[in-house]
Amino acid sequence: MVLKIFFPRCCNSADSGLLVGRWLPGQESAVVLAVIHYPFIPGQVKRYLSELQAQSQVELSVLGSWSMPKEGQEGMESFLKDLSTIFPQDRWLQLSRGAGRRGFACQLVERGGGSAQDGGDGGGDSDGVIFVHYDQRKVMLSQLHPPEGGGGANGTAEPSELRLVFQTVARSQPLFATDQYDDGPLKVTHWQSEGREASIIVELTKQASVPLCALLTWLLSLWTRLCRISLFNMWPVRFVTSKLSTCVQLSYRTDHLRTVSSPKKASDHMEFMRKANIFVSFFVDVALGLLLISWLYRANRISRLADILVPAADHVAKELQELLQWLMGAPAGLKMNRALDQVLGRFFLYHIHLWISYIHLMSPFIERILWYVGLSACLGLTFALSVLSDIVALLTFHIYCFYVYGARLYCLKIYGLSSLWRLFRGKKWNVLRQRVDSCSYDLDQLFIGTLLFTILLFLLPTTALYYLVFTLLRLVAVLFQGVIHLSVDFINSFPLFAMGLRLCRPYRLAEGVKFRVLSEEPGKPLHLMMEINPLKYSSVLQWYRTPTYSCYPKDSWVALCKKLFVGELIYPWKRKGTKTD
Amino acid sequence: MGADSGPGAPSAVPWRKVLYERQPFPDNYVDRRFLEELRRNVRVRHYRYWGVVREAGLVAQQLSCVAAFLTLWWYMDQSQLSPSTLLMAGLLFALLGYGLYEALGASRGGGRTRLADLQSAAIFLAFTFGFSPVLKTLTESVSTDTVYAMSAMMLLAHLVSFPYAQPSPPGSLSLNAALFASVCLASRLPGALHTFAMLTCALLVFALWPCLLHRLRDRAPWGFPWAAALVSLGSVAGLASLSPGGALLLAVALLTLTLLCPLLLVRLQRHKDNIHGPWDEAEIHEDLSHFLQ
Amino acid sequence: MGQRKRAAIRDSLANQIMDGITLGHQDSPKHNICMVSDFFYPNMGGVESHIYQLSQCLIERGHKVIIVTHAYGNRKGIRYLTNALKVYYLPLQVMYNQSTATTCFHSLPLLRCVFVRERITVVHAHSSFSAMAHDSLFHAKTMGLNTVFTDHSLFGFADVSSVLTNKLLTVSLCDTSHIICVSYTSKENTVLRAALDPEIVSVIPNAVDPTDFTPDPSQRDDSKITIVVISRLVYRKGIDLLGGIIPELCLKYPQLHFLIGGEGPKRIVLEEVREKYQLHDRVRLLGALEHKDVRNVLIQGHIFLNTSLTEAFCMAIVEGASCGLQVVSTRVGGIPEVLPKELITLCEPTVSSLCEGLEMVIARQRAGTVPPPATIHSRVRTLYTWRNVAERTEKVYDRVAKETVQPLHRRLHRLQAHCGPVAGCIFAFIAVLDFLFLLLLQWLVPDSVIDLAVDASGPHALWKRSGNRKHSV
Amino acid sequence: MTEDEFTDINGKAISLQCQSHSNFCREFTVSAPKLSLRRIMVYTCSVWLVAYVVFFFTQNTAVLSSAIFITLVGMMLHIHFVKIDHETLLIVGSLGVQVSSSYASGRESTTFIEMSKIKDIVINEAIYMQRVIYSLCILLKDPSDPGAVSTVVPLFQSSKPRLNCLVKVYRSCQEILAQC
Repeated sequence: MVLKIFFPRCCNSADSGLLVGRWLPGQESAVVLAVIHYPFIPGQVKRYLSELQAQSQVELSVLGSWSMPKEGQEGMESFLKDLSTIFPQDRWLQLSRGAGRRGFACQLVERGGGSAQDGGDGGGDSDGVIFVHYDQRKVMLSQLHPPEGGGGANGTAEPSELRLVFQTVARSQPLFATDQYDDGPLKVTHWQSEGREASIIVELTKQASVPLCALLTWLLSLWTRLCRISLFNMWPVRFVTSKLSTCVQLSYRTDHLRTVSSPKKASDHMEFMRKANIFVSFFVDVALGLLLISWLYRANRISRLADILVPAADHVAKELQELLQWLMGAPAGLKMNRALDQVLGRFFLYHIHLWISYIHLMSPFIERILWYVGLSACLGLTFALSVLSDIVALLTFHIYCFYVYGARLYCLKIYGLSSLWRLFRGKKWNVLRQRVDSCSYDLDQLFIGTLLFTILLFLLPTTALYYLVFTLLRLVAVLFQGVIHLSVDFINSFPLFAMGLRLCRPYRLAEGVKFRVLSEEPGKPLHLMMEINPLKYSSVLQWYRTPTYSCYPKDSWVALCKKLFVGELIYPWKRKGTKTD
Repeated sequence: MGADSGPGAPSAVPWRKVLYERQPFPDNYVDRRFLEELRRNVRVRHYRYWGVVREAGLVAQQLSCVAAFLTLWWYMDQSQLSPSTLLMAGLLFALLGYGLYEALGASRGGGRTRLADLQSAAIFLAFTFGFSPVLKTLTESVSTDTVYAMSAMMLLAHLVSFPYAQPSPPGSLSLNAALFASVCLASRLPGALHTFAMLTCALLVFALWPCLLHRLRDRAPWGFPWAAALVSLGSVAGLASLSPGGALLLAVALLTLTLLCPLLLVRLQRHKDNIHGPWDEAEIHEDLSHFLQ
Repeated sequence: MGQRKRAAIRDSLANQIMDGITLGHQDSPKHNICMVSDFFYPNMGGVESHIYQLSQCLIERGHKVIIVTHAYGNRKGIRYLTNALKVYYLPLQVMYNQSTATTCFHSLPLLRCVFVRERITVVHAHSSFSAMAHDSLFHAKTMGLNTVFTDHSLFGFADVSSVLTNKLLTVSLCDTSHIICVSYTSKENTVLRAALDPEIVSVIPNAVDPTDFTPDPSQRDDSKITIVVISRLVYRKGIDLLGGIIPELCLKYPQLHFLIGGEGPKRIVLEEVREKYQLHDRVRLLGALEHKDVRNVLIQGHIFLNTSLTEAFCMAIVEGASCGLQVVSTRVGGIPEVLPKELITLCEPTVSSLCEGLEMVIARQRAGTVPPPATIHSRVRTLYTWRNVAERTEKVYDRVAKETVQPLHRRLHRLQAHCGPVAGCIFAFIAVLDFLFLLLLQWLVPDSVIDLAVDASGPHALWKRSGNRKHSV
Repeated sequence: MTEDEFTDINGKAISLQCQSHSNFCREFTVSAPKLSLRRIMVYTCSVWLVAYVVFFFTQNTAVLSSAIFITLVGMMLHIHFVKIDHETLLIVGSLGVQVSSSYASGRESTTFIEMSKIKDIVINEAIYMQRVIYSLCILLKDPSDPGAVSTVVPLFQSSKPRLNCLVKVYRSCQEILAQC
């Protein structure tokens, strides 16, 4: 069996002393965390260790001795050898570094359970030892992916060796709190954090954030209670709010804020990252929103916008009217049924007429409305975008209506034709067996069926054309809304914080480790350098994307086309679940 | 047992066509009796010329029906025939036919009462009458050529898919195709009443006449050839009043169908070479559907 | 590397390259056989089990056998079955009824790679329904390998589709070295269809594993008489006849029960009959059966009924007889050749004739004059064994290996002379194209670059030898 | 440290470098031939030629500049994402296996698999691009069922060495795996 010793780089040139660390359970490996220098009092060392153990929940122990010969300390080796009797351990490591040499020498002294007999095989076995050097700071701060408890399947199995190493180093943070330059009873070498001053500021912010969070929580609870009033739970209100993307965005943001402002400390890494991501993206969102406001409310842009908006809607209605006139003629030389064409065209024209008068009724108030609505941007850019999407939806309501009428009519025709076509061939749909059976119809059934079939067939092109034109219009509107929704969703879910972390501190998010062979001297133990393998950007996105109500089209393109063909209503930008509840 | 056939010693044991016995012959042994069960032309039927002609008469009379219908439509389109005349004639023929039908049908199977027949007739008339204005405007914007082409296709489909073996009740596809064609044609006529008359006529020709003919063939076999001949002559005569050339063509077609085609069928039977043997898929000759009905 | 699949070539992997000493008997030449068919496990059926059992027995006799088929769903790549039987599941597109699409060319690169790396000497294709089998015959002839074809099915001559398929079969078999049929009727049929010299057609029947089908009279209920039917419920198996037999007999014999195993489009006929005559307690439809369950169903019955309308060999009646059942069957195809007269009652394929035959057997069953199941089993046990099949197939291989494969110009000549002026020329042209494609492939990837595969079975088998070594230790 | 010449499945020469750091730590490097200057020249010249022909007919200088841009970007992408210079397998007994491949641009992508997750290292047959080839694979244990294999990680995927090369690596790996 090969013995693996994880050795911090900072202790490479430490003075002689005791190795403090942990034997990994079930593995032939030891993690060295620090070196306690000579001179020390064994009792104090033991007490210090037990204190640390209570603090950090890591089974720290004295692993062995470390000798770094210098002038004037010739007798040290024999002394260090004797230390094993003071700190009774099953296994006792003796590491020594020759002066001016790169490699270490290692001796493992094993002791049988209870008996004081020395294992004699310690000396020659240096071939079976691997030194894995690691950077204590990076290992301590990095988070191995997939995070614990993240994957359900991995959570049950016992943690692997590397994970144990990472855990041990991360948990023994209290050990690293003692300063090298403190005048304590013990002198310890390990990684030292620098820049205390910055950490003071961090501490202050932490203190300040507590009442802020409390205030936010209170406000939120107030808001939630307001929302729960029974007036808002009535069916029409709920229906409308579930359709308005502003309201959806509002509830979504409320959820976010509640997560961020919860006074509980983040229990694990994922939750912490989630909070940080939400916080950062919220911050960026609001900043962008304020930027928008500062642009919008300067130089009278609002009123100009309002002046543009009404004529635009008017213009759209005019264009639609012209389109309908064109359809009522002989569009593109198509052979339409004149009577039906006239009926449909007049129906839609009347609709547009209604719409125009509605717009004109609204026009004096538009500027006011825009002014107030624009204020919503101070809640964030996403709100502004959602409001824009809603406005577009409201302004294109007539197109939606046309689409629905056209689709329903067309759908009815298609269904009728398909069943009559079966009758035409002398078949029928067997509901019980879910298949087409042959069937002998009566004469009168056949006669009437054929009559209807002929009528429907000759009227189909007219309906289909109306359906086609209005579906295309509808798709344009939907496309525009979809782009807005996508951008809102992007701002909501993009893990800005994690990306920034990956960019500036790549070691914080580790996908794994990689090893480099440091030295190879025959007869000497193998030295490996353990480096952190940072997470790929794509995996960062995958791990830390904030889950949103995703509004991408759920249907495949083929299914969408099929739906369009048979005339089913499509809501490509809406989640399916919202309609049912 | 070996794969090598070699000359092999003439064995005393005769070869048998069985697999369950190990025989002293190689696997690829070819016996004298190889392919002795091969049969040729087992199920060839020998046709009698006049029998085939009689059956072919049905095809000819269906063709003549279509021709007669088209002739009537032409007269209507040219306004040389008033819809009321056609309706009257139709009513007369319908009553006559119904009487004949009832007279021939000794036993009333299937439980259709006179009331049901009356109801069906009422439905036909009501729907046709109600829809005729709609039908009138249906093909307005479609060009005449398209309508003609569609009708021609549909009438052809009617002729192809007509169940000549058992014309009653008329097959769904053939009847529907004929009705579709007649709706297309009728919508070209000058007035709504014309449309109505034409559709009624189509119903008589394509739906009810085959039923009557079938019963005639069943109950009074002697009358069938006469009826067919009568229809054919009538249609040729009607067409002749429109265009003599067309009538000539129709007559030639009818003669080919009834006389020449059967002759060819009987003559060409001699050249048939069909291989049969034990490997053929057995055919189920019995009618197994009675177990399910 | 989408198709990687584990193929546990383990341990002494490299040893076989160093020392190639052959163990085992040297009495007859050993072949490297490649079985090709679209039909193989996990698909179930007669052809599939034929290929599997034959391969197992050939491996036992010391040959190297591999199987090539197309990928089934997720099962693609290379797998090993019992006794180191290596199966290549090649990623070829399935078109219809588990048969691959064919363009005559697209399968050449993969098949060539397989043939070269496995050092194949004989290509044995199965089933005329399998496009892959025909493709492989074509390519093997182009590559100069010996070819054998086994036909498992019968075909008529009457309709258009059979005229076309027969033409294709003529082309495919016209220069195949040897053809195997499963019954004499099948041989006559194949000789006629492909216009072959009957000398190169051998008859080797199918076999059943008699140990799988042992009788167990204790499982059946002697208070009633049970008729077992096990077949796919399709028109060709005469399910319409069965739909007529059931009501006739059930009305006559109140203690008669039917046990029907199998699945297919005609199931609806049986369900309708059952509904109409209220026979739910007496007619049990078991649905699709796995091969291992067949015996458990068979031993519950007294009479085995086969209503097929066409059949080349019919393994089902042998299985039924092996389980000790009285067999009643239609007299179609090769069925009369399969069982001796005392074990089978043959009827014409009509409802009345089948009912007559069944009534006769029922009367005998009641009178107790039928032989006991164990007697029938011992009679059937020795009739058809896979060892015998493998032995006879081996002789075909030996004979084929002695023949030389026709060079290209002779092949083209034969195609033109044998397959008619139009089809002959077309396929001669395709053969030339195939040859050119092969040359192109040989230039792109020379044979020397293709790694020879480690033998899993055969004289140089890695697994067998390691097994032997274990025994000797 | 030894270096041997082998060929890959297409018959091109590759070299296998075995480095034994200690008797339980070995490193295998399979190096593919370097990016040949001639091929780059051929590709670049052909693209430019096409661009010049287009330019000749359209008289639009944007075509030429875009051709230069495309070749430059294409080359960068090629050496950064496509062309793999050498692949390394570092196996350390009782610690794990590290697989890394370094691209022609110097970019390296590394994966380390712990020994506790590895079930075995085998030579596997696979169907690859109308060929059946051998490849060296690491079998990973299924964490829920230690007897089963959950994933197969193929090694030396870009330079596909032939069987004799794989056997050499395989034996070395098995020696180390057998020790622990």
